[in-house]
Amino acid sequence: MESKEKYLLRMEHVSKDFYGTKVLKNINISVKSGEIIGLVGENGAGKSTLMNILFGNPIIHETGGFEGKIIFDGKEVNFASPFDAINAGIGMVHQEFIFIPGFTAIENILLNKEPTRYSFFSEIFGDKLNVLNREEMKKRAIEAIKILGIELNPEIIVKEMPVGHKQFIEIAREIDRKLLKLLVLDEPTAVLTESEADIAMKAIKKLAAKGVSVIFISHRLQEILDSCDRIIVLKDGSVQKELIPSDTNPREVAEYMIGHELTKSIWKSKEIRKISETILEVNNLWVDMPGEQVNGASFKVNKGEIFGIGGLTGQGKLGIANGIMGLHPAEGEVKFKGKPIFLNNSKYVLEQGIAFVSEDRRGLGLILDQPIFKNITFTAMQIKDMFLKSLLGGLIKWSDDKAMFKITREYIDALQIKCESEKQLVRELSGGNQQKLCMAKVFVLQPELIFVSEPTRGIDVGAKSLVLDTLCEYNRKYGITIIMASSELVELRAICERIAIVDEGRISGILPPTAELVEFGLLMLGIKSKKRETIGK
Amino acid sequence: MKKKIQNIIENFGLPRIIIFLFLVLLFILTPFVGIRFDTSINDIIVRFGMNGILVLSLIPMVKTGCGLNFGLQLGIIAGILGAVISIEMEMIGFTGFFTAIGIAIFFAVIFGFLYGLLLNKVKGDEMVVATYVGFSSVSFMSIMWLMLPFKSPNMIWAYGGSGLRTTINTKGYWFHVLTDFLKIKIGNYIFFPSGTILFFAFLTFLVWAFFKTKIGTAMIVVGSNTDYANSCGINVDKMRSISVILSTVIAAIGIIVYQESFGFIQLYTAPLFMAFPAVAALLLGGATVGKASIKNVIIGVFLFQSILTMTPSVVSNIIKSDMSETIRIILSNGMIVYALTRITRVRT
Amino acid sequence: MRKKSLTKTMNPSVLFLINYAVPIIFIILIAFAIPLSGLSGLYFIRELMIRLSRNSFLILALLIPVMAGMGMNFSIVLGAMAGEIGLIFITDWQIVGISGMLLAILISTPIAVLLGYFAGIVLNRAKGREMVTGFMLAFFMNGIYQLFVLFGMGNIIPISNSSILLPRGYGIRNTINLLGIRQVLDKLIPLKIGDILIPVATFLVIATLCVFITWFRKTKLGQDMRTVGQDNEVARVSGINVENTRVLSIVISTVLACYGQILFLQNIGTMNTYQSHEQVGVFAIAALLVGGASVAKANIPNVFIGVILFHTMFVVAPRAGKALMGQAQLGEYFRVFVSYGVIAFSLALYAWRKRVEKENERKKIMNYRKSILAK
Amino acid sequence: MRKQIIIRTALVTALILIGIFLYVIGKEHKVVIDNRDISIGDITYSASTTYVVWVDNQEIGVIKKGERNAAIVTGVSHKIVVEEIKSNVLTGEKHEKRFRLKTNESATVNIPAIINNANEWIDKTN
Repeated sequence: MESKEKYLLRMEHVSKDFYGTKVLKNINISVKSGEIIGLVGENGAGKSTLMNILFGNPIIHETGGFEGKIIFDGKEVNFASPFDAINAGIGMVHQEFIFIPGFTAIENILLNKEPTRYSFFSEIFGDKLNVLNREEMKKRAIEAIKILGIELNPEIIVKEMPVGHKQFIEIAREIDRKLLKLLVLDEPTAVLTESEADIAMKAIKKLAAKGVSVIFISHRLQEILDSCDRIIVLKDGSVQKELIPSDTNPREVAEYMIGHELTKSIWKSKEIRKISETILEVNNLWVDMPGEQVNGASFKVNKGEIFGIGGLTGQGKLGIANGIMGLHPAEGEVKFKGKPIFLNNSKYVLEQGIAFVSEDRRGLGLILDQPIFKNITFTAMQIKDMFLKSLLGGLIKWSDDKAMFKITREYIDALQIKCESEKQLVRELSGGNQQKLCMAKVFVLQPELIFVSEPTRGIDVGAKSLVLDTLCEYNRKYGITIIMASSELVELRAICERIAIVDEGRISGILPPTAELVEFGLLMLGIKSKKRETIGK
Repeated sequence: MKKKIQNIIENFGLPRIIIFLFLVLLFILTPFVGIRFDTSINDIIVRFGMNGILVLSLIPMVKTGCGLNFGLQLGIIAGILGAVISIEMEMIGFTGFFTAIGIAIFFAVIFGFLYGLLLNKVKGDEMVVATYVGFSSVSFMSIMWLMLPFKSPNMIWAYGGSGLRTTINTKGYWFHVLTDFLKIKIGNYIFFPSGTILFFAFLTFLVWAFFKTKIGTAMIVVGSNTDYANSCGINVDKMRSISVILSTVIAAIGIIVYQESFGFIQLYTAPLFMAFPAVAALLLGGATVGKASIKNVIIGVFLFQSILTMTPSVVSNIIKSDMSETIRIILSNGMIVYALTRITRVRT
Repeated sequence: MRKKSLTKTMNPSVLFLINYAVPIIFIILIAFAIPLSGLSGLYFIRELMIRLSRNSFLILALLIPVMAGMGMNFSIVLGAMAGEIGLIFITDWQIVGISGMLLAILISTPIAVLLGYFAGIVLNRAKGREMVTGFMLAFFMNGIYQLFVLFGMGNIIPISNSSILLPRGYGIRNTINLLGIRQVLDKLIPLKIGDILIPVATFLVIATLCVFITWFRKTKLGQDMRTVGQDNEVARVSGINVENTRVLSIVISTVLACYGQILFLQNIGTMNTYQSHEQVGVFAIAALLVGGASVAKANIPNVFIGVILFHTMFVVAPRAGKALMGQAQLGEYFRVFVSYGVIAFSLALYAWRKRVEKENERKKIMNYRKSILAK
Repeated sequence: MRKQIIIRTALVTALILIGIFLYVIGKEHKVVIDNRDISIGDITYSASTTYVVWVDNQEIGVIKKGERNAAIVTGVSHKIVVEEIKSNVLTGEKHEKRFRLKTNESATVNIPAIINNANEWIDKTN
């Protein structure tokens, strides 16, 4: 054990719970000056909560603070706001761009920390009336860019820069802080090409060589292995393992991250059905869904199967369904039952017999301020002309409330939706019951294929299994093909016959549910082994 | 108990309660300042019938999330066109009235269609664009009233000059055809304009019924949650267009009923600010920028017209000067500002 | 069928035409109207000179909120009201000349600051709908102004000069004669070229304001406003007090509008107590938009181009209407139509372009991704 | 910080002072000019001829015997000049007087008193 004084940051026994749920358990992390720490972990492993605690994000205080100690630069700290953290010398580069597109690189790098020159009016109206010192701004921006080691004209308006350069602006902004001691990088390379990522990594190493410590969060395992001094693996809110890159390999990291399992498989179904007929064929699909972009995904789904799509958050597993359903701009070739279907047209896709249970239940799955029976029947009424009475020889299509009530009651019983009556407002239902409602809404349409996205997110355990069981039941009973995207590998492996893993917007491999857990992990982390056997080509 | 009261206040809305109490106070004061109670009631009922349909016309657009129709004047212009053309055609009585409505609907559909196209292009900024579309259409029509070749001596300036008069009398054509239809007289001072009220009720029923049909339902979906509507395959722009056309048509009918009851067709700049009182009445009835119902229309028109009728007479009698205009400005515009600052941004 | 992409690649000359549609239409209109009106060049220059000196200041007051992303500030009417209150007081006290005008400015400044602060807070509560709210707020405050001036003055606020009071003993008359300060600034530095009087001092004041605005853009506060104007959220996470900055922009605009109105009325020489301010916002905004500004971008040249184009139209329209149709009234209506129409058209054009640009931006990023990832 | 408070207070004070100053120098006063007989104490000065009057270098006009005229003046210190006129020709005989007016004061001046250099040629009223 080295002496404690050498550490720039020590987080000791840090624990945190949100409304009774422990999300961080007794975390101990130390960072030396000039050290690059790789922080890896699945979604929900606690990476972001940990960083929020470090930065004094208001969410932490609003939910009752945290346990444990943070010692930064020799002093115990508990930042009240991110600005305090920044003032203490901690910088953060976010995954999404935070800058003003219409400003020049200089203005963005020095955003709200512009050097100023004295002006007389500031005596009366305050410092805000000092004049910007443009020359000084330019000098500092150039300095920061120089450290990054890239060619970048600081006078260019950021909007007109190549996308790859935009990320550098943010890194440069943090570098510019004179007292920067610790830099947290949250997936900084996600939008960069390989060569750009290389430059960025080089810049980060240069920075570390100057004594700045770096916490590097990335899901690109190779990058982490190549550039970090130490790797900390988080799992389920605790530090699973600390590794030294030279002593480990991707497989080991993935194992620590995803975990071992004792039994080989948790697959529920007894038989592997023999299915050969293709119902959906997707070729080179591109979807422009913010935060879930799909970059040329291709796969085939067989008729009657339950097909799983897994992967880390933000890698595009949700984009596939949203793109095909016409909810976000999509390009590519999609064939349903051998026939090409038009993209970007929700109505057409619904009419073909494809339906969607969205991950955004409250946003686009339901109308919260309308009663249950309307929510269940709206789509069917619009797409299939159900629940309508024809008046005056078909001139007027009058809504048939009785038929609506009838079918609503059927589904309330079938899916065990807990509610006062079919007229209750959806807003008042629990998350699990809302999810069931979303499914009922889709079943009413009697589709041949259903996309289901994150069906168990945010609902309690009992409802979870009921939702999954219902999906299985409808699949078996009516032969509905189901394509389920989920962040929970466990549930994918419990009910899917094949599981595709998405990484950076593409299918990185398709595995059977019985495959080893670490195989899934490696696919998610972008480690592709040519030898690895995948099924279903 | 306390919670219950709080609930009632929340449901009914504080401004409405204040205005309601104020109204009660005014009614109590009437005998003391020497105003006849029954004539006041009569005024309110007549004004209710006059203005009800104009306020009702706002409903379809609010329901599809197009916001408050500050471009109501477009419908009014269609209505005026219908009215003046029917007079030009020398149509009298109910024939004239319904001819006016028929022609007005024709124009309203065309205007509404174009207006809808425009509003679909400016999603999120509908209200401010609508305001100026309303204003500019009124001023454009001012030019037209001067230039259109109307011939009827009852409408053009008596002393040479071309163009229509600023006010045209509907007497001799279809003045009070609705008001006097099945009119019930109660005592000397009160009469109940059954025709107007029935006509308002009929249109209200039509609007209610429309929202029970497939298209109507789709429109409600669009207004409640655009993303949901998209995911149901509903053509959002089309539904919005239909609602704009519908609003414009109802407004056109509304102004004809107004003229029928009022006795005059007001041209040129008169319709310029007609959207604001209608919007204010709806908001006073409890509507918000994103949500409105027929209940809001009825409560709103009643409260708003009562205030407008009662305040001037009572207050002027107390302070011996006419504050009605000032009160109207503060009340109606204040209500709109209040509503605009309270809304959460509608999803786009 | 729902169109998801607007992939029309904008060719630069088409883009230019769309961006400057309003000024281009105006130039064409004027080119037709000037010969029709049959006005002499000299008359024309004199009129333009007056209108430039009279209106520029008010329009310049609009620039700062645009910078802060709050669009066209329809609530400058509040500033105009503050200025008028100042003028009422100096008329009552019989303070004349330049000192009267300065005193009016001094009195109305705190009122304008207060009103601007109030407007700023209201507009902050209506984010995304600043323009329609500002517009309604102007109407609402007009009611309050009436209450104050028509019922409060002479009652609660002592007014001694009976010549500005209504015969009933309280409330201000419909028109107030501002003889005491009539054109005091315009004639402060006398300069006549031929027949035309040049209001040198007024132009100096306007020039000072231009310098101020240019300087203000370079201050930290100016930079903050630009940041807030471009992106509220980014501004907030980088530590800028967004709400405060927005309120300040409205306060500055309101105060400038107040001075602008005083400047305007000293040129006119009479004040319509209840109407002078009503159309201030509409005309100023229409002029600025005619000058090629948009809801998101407005600069000093826009102001002057706007005044020249818009007011040329104002001068020639009634004459042209008369020549064309034999009715001056037609021209009157036409210029009102143009003012409203310009605003409607520009706002609609801007809202539409904003959407197209957003889509294009996304498209660009998507194409970039495709180009680097599709191998 | 303290410096700022001092500067701001000074500024506000200065503005208030400027306001008062502007009020004083911009205030209008009415000056009535009489060409009438006047008795001050025991002495009576009688008006006998016609005069041209200038106030603050501004010509007020011709005031005949027994008539009065008024001038509106601005500010504090003022100058009045009277010159006799005979058969439409100025005689060149000028009399000049200076006077100061407080805020809210108006004044009546008497030409015969001025001509005779009487002490109480001006009567100031609030």
